[in-house]
Amino acid sequence: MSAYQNLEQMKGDFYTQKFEAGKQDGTLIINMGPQHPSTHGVLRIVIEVDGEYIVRSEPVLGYLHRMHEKMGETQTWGGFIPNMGRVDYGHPMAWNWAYVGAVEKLMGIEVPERAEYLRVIMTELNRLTSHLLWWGAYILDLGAFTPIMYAFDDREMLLDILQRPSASRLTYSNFRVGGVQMDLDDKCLELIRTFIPHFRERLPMYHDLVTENLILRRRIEGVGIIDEDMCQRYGCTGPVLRGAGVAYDVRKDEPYSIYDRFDFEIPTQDSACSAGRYHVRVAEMEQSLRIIEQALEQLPSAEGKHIMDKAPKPSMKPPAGEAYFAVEGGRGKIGVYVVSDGSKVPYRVKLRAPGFSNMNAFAEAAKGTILADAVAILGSLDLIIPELDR
Amino acid sequence: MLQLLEGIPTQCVAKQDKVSTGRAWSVFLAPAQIVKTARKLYEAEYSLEDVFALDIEEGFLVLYHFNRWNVDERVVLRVLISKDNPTIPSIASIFDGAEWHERETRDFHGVNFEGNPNLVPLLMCVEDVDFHPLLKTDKKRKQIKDLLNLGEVVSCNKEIEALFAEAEAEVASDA
Amino acid sequence: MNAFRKNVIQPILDCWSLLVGLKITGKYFCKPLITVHYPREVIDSENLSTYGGHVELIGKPKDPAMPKCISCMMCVTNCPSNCLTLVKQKAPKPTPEQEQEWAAAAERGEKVVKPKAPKNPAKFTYDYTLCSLCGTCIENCPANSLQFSNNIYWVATSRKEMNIDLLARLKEQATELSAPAPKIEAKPAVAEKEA
Amino acid sequence: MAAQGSVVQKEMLTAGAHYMDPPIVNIQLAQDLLDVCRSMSLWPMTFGLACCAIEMMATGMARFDMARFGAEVFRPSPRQADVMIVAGTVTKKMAPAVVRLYEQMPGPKWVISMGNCAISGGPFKIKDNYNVIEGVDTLIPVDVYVPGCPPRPEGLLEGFFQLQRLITGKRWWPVAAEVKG
Amino acid sequence: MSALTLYQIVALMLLCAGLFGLTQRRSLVGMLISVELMLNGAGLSLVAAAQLTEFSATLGQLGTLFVMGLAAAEATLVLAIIVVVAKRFGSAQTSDITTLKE
Amino acid sequence: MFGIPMILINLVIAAVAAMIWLALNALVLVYCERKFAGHIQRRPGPFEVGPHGALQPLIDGLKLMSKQLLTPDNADGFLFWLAPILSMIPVMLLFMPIPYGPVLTGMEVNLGLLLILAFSSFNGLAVILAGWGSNNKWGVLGAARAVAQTVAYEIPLLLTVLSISFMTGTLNLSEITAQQAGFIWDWNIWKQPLAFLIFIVAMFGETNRAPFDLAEAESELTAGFHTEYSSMGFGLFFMAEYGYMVAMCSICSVLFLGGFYGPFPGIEGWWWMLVKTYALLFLMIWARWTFPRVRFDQLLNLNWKWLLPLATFNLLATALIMKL
Amino acid sequence: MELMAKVAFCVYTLVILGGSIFAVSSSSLVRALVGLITTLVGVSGMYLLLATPFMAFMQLLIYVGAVSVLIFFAIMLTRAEAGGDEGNSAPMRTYVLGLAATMAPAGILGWLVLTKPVESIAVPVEISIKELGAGLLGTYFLPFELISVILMVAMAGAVLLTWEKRGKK
Repeated sequence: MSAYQNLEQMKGDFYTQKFEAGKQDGTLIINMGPQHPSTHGVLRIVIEVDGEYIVRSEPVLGYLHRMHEKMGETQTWGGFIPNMGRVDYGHPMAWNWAYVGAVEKLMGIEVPERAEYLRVIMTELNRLTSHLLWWGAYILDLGAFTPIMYAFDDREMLLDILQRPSASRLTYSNFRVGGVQMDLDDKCLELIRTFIPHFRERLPMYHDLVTENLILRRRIEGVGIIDEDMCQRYGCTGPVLRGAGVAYDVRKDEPYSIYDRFDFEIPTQDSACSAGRYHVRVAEMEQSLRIIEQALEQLPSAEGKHIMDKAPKPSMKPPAGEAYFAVEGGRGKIGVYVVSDGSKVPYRVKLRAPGFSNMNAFAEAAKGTILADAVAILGSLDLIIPELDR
Repeated sequence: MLQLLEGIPTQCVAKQDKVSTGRAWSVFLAPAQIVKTARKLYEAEYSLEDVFALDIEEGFLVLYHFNRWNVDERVVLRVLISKDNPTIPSIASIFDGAEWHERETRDFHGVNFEGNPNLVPLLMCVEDVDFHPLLKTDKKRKQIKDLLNLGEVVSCNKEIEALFAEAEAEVASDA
Repeated sequence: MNAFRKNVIQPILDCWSLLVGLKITGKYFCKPLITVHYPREVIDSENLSTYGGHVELIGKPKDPAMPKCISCMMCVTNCPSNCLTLVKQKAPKPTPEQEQEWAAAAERGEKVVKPKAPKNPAKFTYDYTLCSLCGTCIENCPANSLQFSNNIYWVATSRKEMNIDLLARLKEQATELSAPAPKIEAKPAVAEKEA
Repeated sequence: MAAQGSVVQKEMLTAGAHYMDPPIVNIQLAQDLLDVCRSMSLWPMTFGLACCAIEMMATGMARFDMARFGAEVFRPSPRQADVMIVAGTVTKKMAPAVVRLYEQMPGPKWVISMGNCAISGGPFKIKDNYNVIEGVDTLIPVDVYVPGCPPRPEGLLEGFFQLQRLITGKRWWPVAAEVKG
Repeated sequence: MSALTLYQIVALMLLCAGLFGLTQRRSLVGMLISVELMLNGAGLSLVAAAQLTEFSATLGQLGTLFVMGLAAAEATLVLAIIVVVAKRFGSAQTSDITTLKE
Repeated sequence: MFGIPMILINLVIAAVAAMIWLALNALVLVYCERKFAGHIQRRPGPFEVGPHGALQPLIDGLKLMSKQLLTPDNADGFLFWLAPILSMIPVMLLFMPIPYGPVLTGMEVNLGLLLILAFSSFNGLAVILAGWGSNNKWGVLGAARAVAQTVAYEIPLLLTVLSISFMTGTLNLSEITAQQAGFIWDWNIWKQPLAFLIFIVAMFGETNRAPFDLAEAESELTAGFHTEYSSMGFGLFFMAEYGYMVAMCSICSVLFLGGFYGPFPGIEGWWWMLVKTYALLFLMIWARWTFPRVRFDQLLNLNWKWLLPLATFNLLATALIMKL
Repeated sequence: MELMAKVAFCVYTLVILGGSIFAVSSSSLVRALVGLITTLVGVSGMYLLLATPFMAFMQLLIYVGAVSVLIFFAIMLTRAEAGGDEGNSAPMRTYVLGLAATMAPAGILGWLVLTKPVESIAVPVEISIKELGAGLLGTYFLPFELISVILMVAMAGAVLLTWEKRGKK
């Protein structure tokens, strides 16, 4: 293969070699990762620093490549759903939904209304856990140890709620083609109803403790500019895009399922920096609460409405064809593209991960900043490594 | 969309059913046209969603998904390239984000993107440079007409029509 | 003047936020703790029972040691991770007398009624280490013979331990139910690491 | 198909730095005492690989609080850690790094393999597997396995108790009440 | 031998070490270290002389203090020069900086 | 007494006492910090090892001692092991001139303050050697940061200390304490509030504590300068850090809070010193578990643009007032 | 007391000697720096013996706290390799010449010190820090100010020399 000819000589770590080949004077090449506390897993970033300033950086992916797309071609249509819970452990419900939605498109299945509401409620609750996890971890990266504890207190309450319909705490895979696995029982709905006011009370504390904090503001304001043009070039979506001032949200702009029935806003920030992304995410938590409240009000009663009655067997055979389904995940637009050849096994499953594109913009955003800013930028992108590597 | 594509010799432009496929337009292109089209799309404020390949009997079908923020109009560009020389120009100079997508496609299918600034393995190990996990075995590989349908054709040239010919006939006979 | 306010006055005023932060953490310092002291106390059973441990068999209501399972293989075929292994029972080997009887019956031209294989499985093992706890097997079981267990505090010191013989486990549970013996730690003492 | 199997040979990995040099003064009582000390202050390394890492974090958080057993000090550097919690999927690309980190830890050291992926490849152990290491024990010696996908935080705590038991030969804490279904 | 002589001998030893180092070292930083050694010797000699004779003790101490101040100033400047030289020539070895000779 | 002079015996006793005091304080402080942090985060912290986890620090220490000593392959072994020792010894010396009670002074030194300043500068050197000796990029970066930080923060610290000694006319810590005898309003904090604030901030900077823990910022530099240290090497750094904290807080309470004198006459004693020192230490711990870490350039900006001018101004104002 | 002083003097001499030899002979610059620091500590001990504790502490403060750190930065910035900089030994000729160059002044000065001893007193004079201060601001005001000006200029010069625009962002 012609493009790889020089790889023959590059034994081992070609990234560092590449950097060293074009090395300037007075710079130092450092490796962040694959085991590094602030990369949230096994991302590796090769950084060339001049003193504390980053001259260039190159993320190295693939340390957690778990062959999801390959598995999509070997598992049955239904058997691939557990994988979706593991692509992005931050917001697995959205991935579940993206895949299930694509297959439903392919097969032309309409989902029972109660199931749709359950999906909305669970996905939004899951979005809260995702944002809380990000919030805590981000502040932890910036050096404060306590906020993550408070965030996890609330997160544990959410996990207790979500554990009921999914029997799991983290890697939810309870969406099924044509429905959801289990219904929300009354106890669970009651828990959600008590959680919402509780969390509304907690949010101001988060703001006082962290958002208003002088040190934090100085750390994130004006750091890591990812503006609208960069978003377009790199394909960034989600809070990164909204932090750049574009009010794009798949839930609003390409309404799927029943999202057009809810009244909610898309928070945006014009600053395009880490602080913008931070504020967008924190504001999104409130919007999620609003959606959940409305969904709970509109939720059809469980009587007579089964959530799984139209669901095909896991060994279903969708007709040949292709379908693309996009949903709004905690990190941005999740797209799943499936191709069927009419057999029990998908012909091709392509997962479009938002984190992949967001991470792509890192190198440009981090150029010229200092090492500590790299951490701030990395955190503000809200990375989940399995999603990057898939 | 159609205005946008003026001046570009497309192979096939077709409207797609949004409800069942999630996309508005499907465009077949020759490999040489992809960069030009991408530039037009960039100017029309489209952003790149993903780039990937499909292993079919006729060769590799490289797919590009584009979407706009203010208008929901997803476009898929399809480029069919042969197995013998799986090479296609890179659009990384226009959409920087394409660099990683292209490298990933290179990892999975072995499609070479000419002009990609850094075409080294992204997800795979260095040892696995020439191993492409998503290549199908001959038994499993299908023809394009068994997988995709064209949709509501606006314009189409002979080659593409020939590719889908039987499928159309089949659909007709089924109906 | 504006620059002075922005660069000098504002930072000093902003220092107030630091005191607010200290106040909040100070407030939480005085609040009661929320920790569940795990081995001494546990989260309430009502909550924990909704969590899915590994998969296990359900016994028949009358005979708890006998699974409801009808060996239909639905769980095995639908399992995405291939963690279940089920061996159907073979029909009981006919004794010589029976064979003679059947042969005789066949000679007589009567229809031979061979005894069918029992429905319950001969062997049902489950490799927990491969499972992704998706619950597909439980959903697809026509006999409702599978469930998530409550065995969620489980650790092992070798990989083999986690390959569970579900039938044996069911038997054990059944005997435990009938005679609730005091739980003794039966795990074997493991050899010293320094060895 | 690329050859599945560890990138580095197993013999190379386990030989060498796993066990400590014999102590200069070997008194059984002192050794026992030190073992107790070691078991009561197991500092884990911050080494989250995938999903299980979040549950590992949850174990350290206020609700479960691993700190009660002296295991709160998550050290970012392998040099200061006693126990490596392999929490998540180990891939072929990551395997050399895992081994290297393990070798950088000073003895005596232990490994907890947390979650099904780390134990055996878990749901990713498929026929055409080309990138996931099927069990971290093919790379480094594992002492305790905590199954689950991911395990509950209590499970990880039990893993710690089991490790303490391996070190000292005794379980120090009461057995938790069983869940009534 | 008086106490003063002993101190002077120690100071002399420092001077010798510094001188020898200056001739032997081939990097600028090494030379700087040697110079510091000699300066120390000078300081010690000064203080000892002032303290152990009838001479004004204040002058001796202050003189040494000034030497220290000078040493700090000198170190700052030399550091700057070394950095510039290292950037210009890519090395701080004296053998590499002999462009005038050639 | 066998020809051994009294002063030597005193010195040895003082050194041993300082060492024990240091170790004891480090243990207690580690426990306090972990408990305090736990309660802020609504969890108990160390709990099961010993009554309420009281044995935890001791057990951690014993474990650290029993770990394998590793010297990295490419490291300079001599420098590598010199560094922790070099960071430990000066900290012990710092305790010598601090008056813990009317007679509880390790060594009466007229230039006590100067001695403390002189020996505290060794800390930066130890860090630098550690970072360089371990031949690790993170270590070098952490060392460079640590040195820039300690050197910078030493200046405002020195200036505030100077303004106190301007005011009191002495460098002897016992005398400074003695001048603050009487009621609570006789303490220096009321005469030098600005100096007190600057001293507190500079103290955070000097001891490398969060929010100024740039040298070992674990989310940026893995573990900073002690990345490669295992076992007791790390333990010594750890202990030195805590010892340094205790020393700085003791000095602060001597300089500003009246040392071993109570808020009103007649109740002086060593316990007051202890109470004040630990109050300051708790402030440090509290801040650590509340605030994010500052960025490196902000840290230096804070020093050069705020603390230094303010400290200089304070010094000049003190001089002016003293003169008038 | 006399004995103690002698013992201490011997110890300090050994420290200085060892340190300076280490500083001159070691192949690694960082080690040489450690040697220098050892010497500095030894010299400050000597100052203590000479009843000038102020000088001793100033020595530590200035040399250890400032100069050594500066030198360390010089080592780091010139990216001297840990062992390589002075690794290969010098040619014999330089060695001999260096030794000769060292021995000549040493011989002369040594001869002077040994044969023409100045009248000295056995117990060092002790002066208080107040007197020093008075001297600094009184009799020796001009040199004091000159030194501070020199320091200032040196710092400004150093900044100017190494100034570099952080341009290409």
